[in-house]
Amino acid sequence: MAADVRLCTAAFDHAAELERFARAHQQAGGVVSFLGQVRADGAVEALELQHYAPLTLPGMEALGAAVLARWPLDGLLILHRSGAMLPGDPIVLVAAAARHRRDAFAAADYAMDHLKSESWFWKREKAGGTWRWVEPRAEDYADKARWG
Amino acid sequence: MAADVRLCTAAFDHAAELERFARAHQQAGGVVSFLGQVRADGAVEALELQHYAPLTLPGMEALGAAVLARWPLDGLLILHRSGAMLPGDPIVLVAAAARHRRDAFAAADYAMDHLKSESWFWKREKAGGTWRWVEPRAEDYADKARWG
Amino acid sequence: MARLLFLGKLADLAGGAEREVAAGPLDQVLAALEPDLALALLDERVRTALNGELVGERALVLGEDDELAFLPPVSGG
Amino acid sequence: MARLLFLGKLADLAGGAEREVAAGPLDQVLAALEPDLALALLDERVRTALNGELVGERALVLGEDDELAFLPPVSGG
Repeated sequence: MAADVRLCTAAFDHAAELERFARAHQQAGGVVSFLGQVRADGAVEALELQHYAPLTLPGMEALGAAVLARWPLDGLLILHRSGAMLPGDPIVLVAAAARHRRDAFAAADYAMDHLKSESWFWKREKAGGTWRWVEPRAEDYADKARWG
Repeated sequence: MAADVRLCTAAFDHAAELERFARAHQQAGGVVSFLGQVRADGAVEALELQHYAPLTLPGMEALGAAVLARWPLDGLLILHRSGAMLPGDPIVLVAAAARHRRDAFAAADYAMDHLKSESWFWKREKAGGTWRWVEPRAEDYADKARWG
Repeated sequence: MARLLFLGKLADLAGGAEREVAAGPLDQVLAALEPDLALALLDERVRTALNGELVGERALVLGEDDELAFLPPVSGG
Repeated sequence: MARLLFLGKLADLAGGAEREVAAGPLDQVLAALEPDLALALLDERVRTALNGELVGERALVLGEDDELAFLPPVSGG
């Protein structure tokens, strides 16, 4: 079983994707998902993610393979946007289907920690009419370090 | 903010529920969900969950309040089926929306551990034409004990 | 009369989800049941709820129209 | 000619996402850039990829049509 890993350059429908994923893995008792969306908190007006084609998708695919090697999953989905987004738009969707709940939680958690700190994306936010590049946070590295 | 906690006596549309939840909490950057579905692995033909009205929903509501008290969440959804289900049917959907990803993961994980081991549901499965009550597993108690 | 409710597998053992019994002390009520059912109800892992409220005490007296539910270990999700 | 690619905030500093440069040793290429840009590119947290493959070595010689990408710390998800 291979992971379903996609770099999306246009908006994706997270509910439809998750519905399809859960339906495709009905032999799994549990599906854990993480949806990251552009915060609609009034502060950020737009968000843009940049990727580097030769590295970004191959890196996501390698992450998918690493997650599948580490936990016994029935299915793994990793979708990540690139390009311009507005508040409320989905940025990332990770879903793990497993017979055992704990495996699905750990796999989704691990995938997110590594997407955040290791994937080849660069993010900038527009606030008050001004674009600003988002620096990686120490927290992101710490999250990843939990996995040894 | 109160948790959205429901005891469902008929099938629910997990994708539509999650879509609505994510849309209602767009100020949160992250939404973690757990979907439990009746395993379509060929072994189980049907599943039935029984509840005890005076305790079951109040217990789920108390769990929702406990989760909200423990993590800074923007939203919490807890849906649990009662009644007869077929393979592939959703049993439980938990979703937590938070500004910080780790809070959402921990809250959903905690809610599931406690739903499994503490909520007032009794489950039986039909396999080979015979109904059998499902006994709680030692693993379920161990999962809950992780939270101290 | 009072009513006993049997949840989960206890209903199979009792041959039904509920049973009317004469009001009175619980130990007398149990003594009037089939011995294997009474034994199962006395299992320390079986919780009880009187009129919808959990009760820890087994030295109960069931009044008229009281409802006592027997709750075996749960298995949800 | 060779091509330099600037990802993320490095593109703002360079005034564009890419730049044509004369082929040759990387240190000479960098020496011909604006000093603040060259300094930013030499930051140890900036990784490099030559023709789409990560390279650890900075003592590169850029050949004709080579593409060297400068990758600052990532911030995804």
